[in-house]
Amino acid sequence: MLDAMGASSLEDLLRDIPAELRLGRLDLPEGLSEFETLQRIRALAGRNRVYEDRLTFRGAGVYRHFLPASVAAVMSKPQFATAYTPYQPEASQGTLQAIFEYQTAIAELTALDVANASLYDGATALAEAAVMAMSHTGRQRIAVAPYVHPEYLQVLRCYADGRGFDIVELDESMAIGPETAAVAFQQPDLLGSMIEPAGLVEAAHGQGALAIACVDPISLGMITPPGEYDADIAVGDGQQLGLPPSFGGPHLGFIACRTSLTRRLPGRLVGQAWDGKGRRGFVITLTAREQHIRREKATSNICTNHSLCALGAAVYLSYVGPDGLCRVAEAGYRNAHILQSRLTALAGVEAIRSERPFFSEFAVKVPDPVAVLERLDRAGILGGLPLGRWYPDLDRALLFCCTEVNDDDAIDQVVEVMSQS
Amino acid sequence: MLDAMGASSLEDLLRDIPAELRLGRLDLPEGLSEFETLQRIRALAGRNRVYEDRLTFRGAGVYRHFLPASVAAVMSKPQFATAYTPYQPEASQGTLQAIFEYQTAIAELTALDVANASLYDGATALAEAAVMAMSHTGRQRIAVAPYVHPEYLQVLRCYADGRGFDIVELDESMAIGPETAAVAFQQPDLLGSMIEPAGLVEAAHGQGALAIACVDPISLGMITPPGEYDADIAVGDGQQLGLPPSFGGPHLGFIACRTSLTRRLPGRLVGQAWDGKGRRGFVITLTAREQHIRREKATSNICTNHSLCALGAAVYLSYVGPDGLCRVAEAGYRNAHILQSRLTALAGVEAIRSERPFFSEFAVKVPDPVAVLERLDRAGILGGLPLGRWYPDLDRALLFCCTEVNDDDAIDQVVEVMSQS
Amino acid sequence: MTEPLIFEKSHPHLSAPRLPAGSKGQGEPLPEGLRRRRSPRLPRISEPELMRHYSRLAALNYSVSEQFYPLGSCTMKYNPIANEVAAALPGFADLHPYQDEATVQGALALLWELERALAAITGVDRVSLQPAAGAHGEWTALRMIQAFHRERGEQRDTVLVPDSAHGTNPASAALCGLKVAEVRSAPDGRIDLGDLEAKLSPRVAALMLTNPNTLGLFERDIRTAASLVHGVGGKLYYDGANLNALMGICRPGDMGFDAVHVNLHKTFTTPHGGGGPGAGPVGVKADLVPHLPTPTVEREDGAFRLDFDRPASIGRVRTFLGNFGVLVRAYTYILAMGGDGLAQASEDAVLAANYLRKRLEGVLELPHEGPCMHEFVASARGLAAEHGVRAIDVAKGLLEEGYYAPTVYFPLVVPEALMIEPTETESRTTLDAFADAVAAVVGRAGEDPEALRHAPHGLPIDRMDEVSAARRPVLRWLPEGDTH
Amino acid sequence: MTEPLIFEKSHPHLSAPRLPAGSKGQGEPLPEGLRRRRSPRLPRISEPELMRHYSRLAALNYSVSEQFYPLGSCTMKYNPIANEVAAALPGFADLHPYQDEATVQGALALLWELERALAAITGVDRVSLQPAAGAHGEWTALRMIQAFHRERGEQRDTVLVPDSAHGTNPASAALCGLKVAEVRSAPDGRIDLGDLEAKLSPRVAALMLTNPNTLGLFERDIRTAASLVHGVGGKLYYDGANLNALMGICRPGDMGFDAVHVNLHKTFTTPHGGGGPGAGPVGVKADLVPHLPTPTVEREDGAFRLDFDRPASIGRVRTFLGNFGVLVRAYTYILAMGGDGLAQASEDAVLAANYLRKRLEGVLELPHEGPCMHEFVASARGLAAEHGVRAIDVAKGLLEEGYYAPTVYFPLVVPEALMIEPTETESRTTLDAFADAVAAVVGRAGEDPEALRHAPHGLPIDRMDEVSAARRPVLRWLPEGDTH
Ligand SMILES: Cc1ncc(COP(=O)(O)O)c(C=O)c1O
Ligand SMILES: Cc1ncc(COP(=O)(O)O)c(C=O)c1O
Repeated sequence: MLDAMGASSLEDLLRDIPAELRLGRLDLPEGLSEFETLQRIRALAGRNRVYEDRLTFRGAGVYRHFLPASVAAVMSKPQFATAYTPYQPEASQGTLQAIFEYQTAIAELTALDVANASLYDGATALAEAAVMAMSHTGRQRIAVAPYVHPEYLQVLRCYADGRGFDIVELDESMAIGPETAAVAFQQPDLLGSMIEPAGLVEAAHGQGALAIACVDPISLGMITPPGEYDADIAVGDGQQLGLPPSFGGPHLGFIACRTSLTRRLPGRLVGQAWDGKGRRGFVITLTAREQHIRREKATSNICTNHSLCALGAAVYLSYVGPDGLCRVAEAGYRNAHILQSRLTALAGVEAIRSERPFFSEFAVKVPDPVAVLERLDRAGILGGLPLGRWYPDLDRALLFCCTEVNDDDAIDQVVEVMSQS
Repeated sequence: MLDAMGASSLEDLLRDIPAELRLGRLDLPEGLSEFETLQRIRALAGRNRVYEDRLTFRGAGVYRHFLPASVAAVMSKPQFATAYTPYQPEASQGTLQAIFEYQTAIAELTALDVANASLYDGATALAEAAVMAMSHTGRQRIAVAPYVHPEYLQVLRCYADGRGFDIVELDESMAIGPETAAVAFQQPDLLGSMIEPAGLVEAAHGQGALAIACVDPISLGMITPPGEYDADIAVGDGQQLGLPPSFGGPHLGFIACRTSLTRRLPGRLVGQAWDGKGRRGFVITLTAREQHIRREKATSNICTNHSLCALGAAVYLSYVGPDGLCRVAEAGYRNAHILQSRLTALAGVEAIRSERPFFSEFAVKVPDPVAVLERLDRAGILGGLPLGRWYPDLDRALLFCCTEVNDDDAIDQVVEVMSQS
Repeated sequence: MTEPLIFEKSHPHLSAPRLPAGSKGQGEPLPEGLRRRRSPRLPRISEPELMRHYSRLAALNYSVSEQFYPLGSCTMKYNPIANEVAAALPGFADLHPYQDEATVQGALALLWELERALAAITGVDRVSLQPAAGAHGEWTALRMIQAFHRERGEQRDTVLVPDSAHGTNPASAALCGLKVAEVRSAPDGRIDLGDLEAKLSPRVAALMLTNPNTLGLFERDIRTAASLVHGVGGKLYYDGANLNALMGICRPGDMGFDAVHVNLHKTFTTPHGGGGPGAGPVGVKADLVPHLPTPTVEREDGAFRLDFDRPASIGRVRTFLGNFGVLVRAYTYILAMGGDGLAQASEDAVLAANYLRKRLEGVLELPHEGPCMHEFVASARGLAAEHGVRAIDVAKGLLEEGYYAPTVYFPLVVPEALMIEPTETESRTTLDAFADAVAAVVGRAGEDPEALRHAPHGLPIDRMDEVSAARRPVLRWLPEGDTH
Repeated sequence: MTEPLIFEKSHPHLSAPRLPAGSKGQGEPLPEGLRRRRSPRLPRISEPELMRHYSRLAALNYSVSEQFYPLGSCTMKYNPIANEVAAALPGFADLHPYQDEATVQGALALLWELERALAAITGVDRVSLQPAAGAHGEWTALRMIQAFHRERGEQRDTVLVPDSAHGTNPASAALCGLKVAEVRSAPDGRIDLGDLEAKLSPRVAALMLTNPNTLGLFERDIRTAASLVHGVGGKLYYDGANLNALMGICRPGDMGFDAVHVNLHKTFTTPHGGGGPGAGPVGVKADLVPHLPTPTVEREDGAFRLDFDRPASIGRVRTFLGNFGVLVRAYTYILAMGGDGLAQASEDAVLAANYLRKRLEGVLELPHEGPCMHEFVASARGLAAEHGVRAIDVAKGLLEEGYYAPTVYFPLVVPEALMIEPTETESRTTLDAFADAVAAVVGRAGEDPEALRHAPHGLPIDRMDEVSAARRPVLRWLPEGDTH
């Protein structure tokens, strides 16, 4: 090729790079065959402990669920996986239609009007919702209800620190005022408890603030969705919709809102369009919100989002369908309630906040969480998450989680181990 | 649907089935969700012991090799995996071209003129070759050289018993006569030894018989192929060309021959053709040999063959290319020779047939094969195959196999364990 | 849209990919004279180009993953993804067939359980999972029947085969060195009992039959046929290609069949792979059990073992234990469906076929009275006579409409046959759309038959000149200017 | 060729698939008032139909798996299959992020090793793997720079961004509450040092730059620019979208950059997924290290642990440890390529771009002098003036020829820009064929500009009416007749 272009050498093509910048040698080992590469990678994978689905009782943001094989099969189709953002609609209808379908499914789940094409994760979705609320209201304060996932809160703070807005934590006194841009809450909250969102929403709206609901998408198969209690924006993490835990990512953040907020949404939006022959198709639309058009005036800086994960979520929701989703939610609910009542019947295990209804997670106090977890671990069980990592006052609490993949045997095993204290 | 077709019930549609034949209930458990199904299946898989590639030293027909990830990726493409035999060429060019390319690759490997679209496995390929030879020569006897794979011989006998032909085993006296339809031999033979095919071929041709070579396709990257020593038909098993061991199948049988024998080939053949617009394409051709046209006069009864495996083999051969194939063969050869010389240097380990060159398998005698294998097993090593299962006189022999996936460490480990006797 | 051959994309100077190199030690050199003289002309191509080549080839195929595939007799139903997940598990895919039995108990258990499930479905006593496909199963069964007769010292050299039978049936008989005598179909499409009786004799080794037959009709008189054949000492062999009509409804074993093959790549959703691999397990009644291929899987005290000590066995029909990966897929399907699901599948298959048949009444000629079972055969005889549009032209017209074609010109007893099998995994929406497409093609036959005779257009290629292709066959690529 | 929406294929009476049901016990009922009132209108569809739907949708996409995808700035190189195998290993895919550190040593080791590899490639001291994409990385880096300045009590509210920069750069600055000042490009396409100097002040927090810049040109004066910015106390931020030109050739860290983001979904072959997920690790020099997001991965006595105790950290930029599955893919690629392979890749990328650029000389306007690095920008200005054929029309013409389109109208500094990045994984054959296709399209611009303005035809759809789509946006399906 060099010949064909009349260049004497590769060096010739690199002549714009000052000599003092040229690197002698990249300080990395030599390349490997695919076989050796995967041998190395498998060795790393082999140094991790994988708990069986049914014996996993830990959630707190990432959950073991039944992952229909069809989800991975669709996500791994090269025509989806190796396409870029669908800039050219004529050559990208596959991605565009799939995202349009995803947007529809999320709007249905949340009972809101419109959803975007995806964000990075639940936490950044919450942060983006806060930014939306601030632009919409022209106010600078976000009030956050108790027991929002601590990592979500940390991310929200990081966005707030940069952009310059306040985060206040709502205590019982409900400090919502005319400077509040939005009230944000998590339903069910981190401890698995179901809060009463209607009151928060009303309080927010009473002050001209928006209400942001951070929700568990599986729970929405069964429990009241944000649109039904009048929230303005719903966000959440989509990992539960068919995506493997994968040590925390990639998953996806979803965001949905009322029509009136559409033009404040961050990121891609896919809309319906028609061609000259009257054929329906789909395009990226309302781009005048986006960074490539609006640059510093954009609603967000997001460009690459989590499109393939959104595809996976859409496949999952279509696989289970409305009744299936409800059954998944109910199975987790049932399992959790059975486990909770059996555990709290054990000597030394104390219910926490037992006055509140909960969905599929619940916290219990035990005399020695470390010892309990060790015993569970020896039985192959990933027990509840020690909450002391975030809440010093809950340093004896474990947050247990159930989903549809835990079964009676697994529940028996947990109870058995925990009764041996 | 019943309504739409004016049937009163499903029973109505089943009315041709005599009542006494109707089954009350199928005696099988109720169906399971995909999750539970795979849980059951995984439990079965979990009850098998998988040896690491590098620690596998057993072959004898099925080998651990480096399997390029691209092979499985292509084979799992639904457009290949879920198509039928390519009866309609306009809608099947993918399969047809891939098979045409496979045929070319096999012809090149064997240095013969033409290869078919695949057969079930190496053993049935050998039997089909014998049938070809009988039809071609009008003779009823197949002479088989020593140390052809015993299972191949058993399959050949099963075909012979039905169709009514004789199998004679060639001893040193070379009993090839005017009633011999073909001489069949394996190169390298079951013990891994390289035989001298030229003499056998000459002897066969001298009596008007055909010469059938049963070959190891990896070895052909390096050693003389059947076409170069004038064999008429080459057969073999394609597992080594990118397919996983899979407890013995599905793999594929390949068969190649001289042009003069083309019309005696069993099974599908894909040929080049042209459409009205002058575009090149591919079609199933020379079907006048096949069962669906010729019925009892067909060259074989085969219909469904091993098309997807042939596709996999073609991908493998394209991935490694000619130099890569040679390097794979050389690595196996080198490993085996190093291991053999180190093992036979150990006290109590005796070389077998050390006068013969060998390729990548070799047999050694040990005082107590069962004990040796147990010790190897405890070190995670799948040791050589005990040959006593087939050859009473070799009841202390183990057939070791090396491929490119064994490395110095693995070889050291085997030697280490075997020196502890 | 065509794609160059991979050989035409080869870069002569491209080096091989990085490969595992094995020992770093020095081995012996290959002795003189053993090295191949000419390197095989395999392509030299990078992984990116390799993958793109096959991605593009894949896009040239119709497949059941994208198109309705109403190919009669082929049961092109949906292939569940879970099957693929199962077969790829390292605990199966990485097993060596000669591992010690103690290390493969899960695999043997799977074979044992699958054998029992297939026996329950077909109504036989034991099943061999060794045969690699339907035809292989046919031949295996005939070999067992042959062994049975031989053991009794009987000279039976004839196999009866209906004129509507699949080509593999007579071919399998011939491969056993047996003669084939054809039994006529009666006008209602079923076996002509009179002709059957006429052809019976003590030389008859077996009658090969599929039920429902290749016309999709249930052989009502199967019990009579069975006792006639049994009466002369012959055996009944069941071609299982059409089992998808019957699961949980009735069983070949109960009809009087002595040997039964099953196509796992049809009824049991293992992917057809563009022509295999499949698997053709053979089930037999007790008196044929001693002749089953070696080895069988046996359970003793909860452990599984292979039994090689079977003196009356016909021996081996292939290496190792059959197409294990295919067997894993089929068993996964059976577990997921369960007895209830399999019965539902067959009922739905019959329903779908009858629905589609009804939709095509008046569109195509339906030479036999319904109801049909899981498939039916239409005829383009009228179109051929009136417009010169033959079955193949209808088939090509359907390709243009985005459907794979029905099986054409089979069975041989129906002129201009179009054999249609929708399967239970297609929705009514799809069946309706397909029926409309057939009607549209038939309409075109009247309006512009010439165009249809040159269909399809718009596919990757048009109709191929198959006659020239067979006359001067080019069965492999050769480099430009090279003749060898 | 279009496919109905999955909602339009829903069968109202189809029941849900079998699903794991959990405990067989009776739990408590959901308290009154918590149950959702209206069931979400998700589709009810069988697995076969589901899979066919997505198979058909997939077939409507162009992707690098089937088409050359010369999308400038996007580095659409081949995505090795091995990456996918690696990420799917249960030892990675099934890990919970809150498992005890002792049970995830392999995962932490991988993160640790990947961090070191990226640091070696970019020439920085530490790397955070947390950011989820390039833009997220930009913002993370700016947040760190902001923290750095704040810690020193400095009031720096301005970020300098070249006029050729990607839109995410100013948008990320804005999301940090920083003002954006644009720096002009000089006529040679590189940053105008005079304008840079003019805009420098003690309020400057950072200069954001990519090198090679978005015109594919190496910023020769980068060291001067760096010392100018450093001179006023500002930091230099490197947008890593164009790193594919430089691996093993030179390093942003050596050029004077203080913070560097890397797009694993570009340079490091993780698939782009139709718009993500990607990963945008950020590397920094020592003085920014205290501000890295929490947690970092540390090694102590051969064991790996997460360090949450980082008082000067900006905190978290997302949950857990980043897009771990993407990180696994990237590290797999790095291991396979090695130092030698990565350097070769960048060299080949530069070679391919220059070769293609050469081939397009005289075909398209090339406003800047070469050599280019891994990409270059052409202009359709002439075609627009002469024939009214704009960059978008050329792009659509290329779609018709079976290629994805170059990036159009970016960077903004080139009118009618066509930004072309071939990558190292394309063969010369492909580059030649593409160059011919461009020439053909340009030829058509002269012969029949009107047709080109309506291109493409023959794709699943023609040009869409995007203006109406934005005016009355329909962003979700609703059932017939339903308005909510
Ligand atoms: C009726 C019938 N019998 C036998 C066969 C042969 O089965 P196989 O192709 O699996 O060998 C077929 C396959 O098409 C068939 O339709
Ligand atoms: C130059 C440049 N900078 C930044 C980005 C943003 O990266 P991402 O899409 O990963 O957020 C891109 C992506 O297109 C780019 O090309």
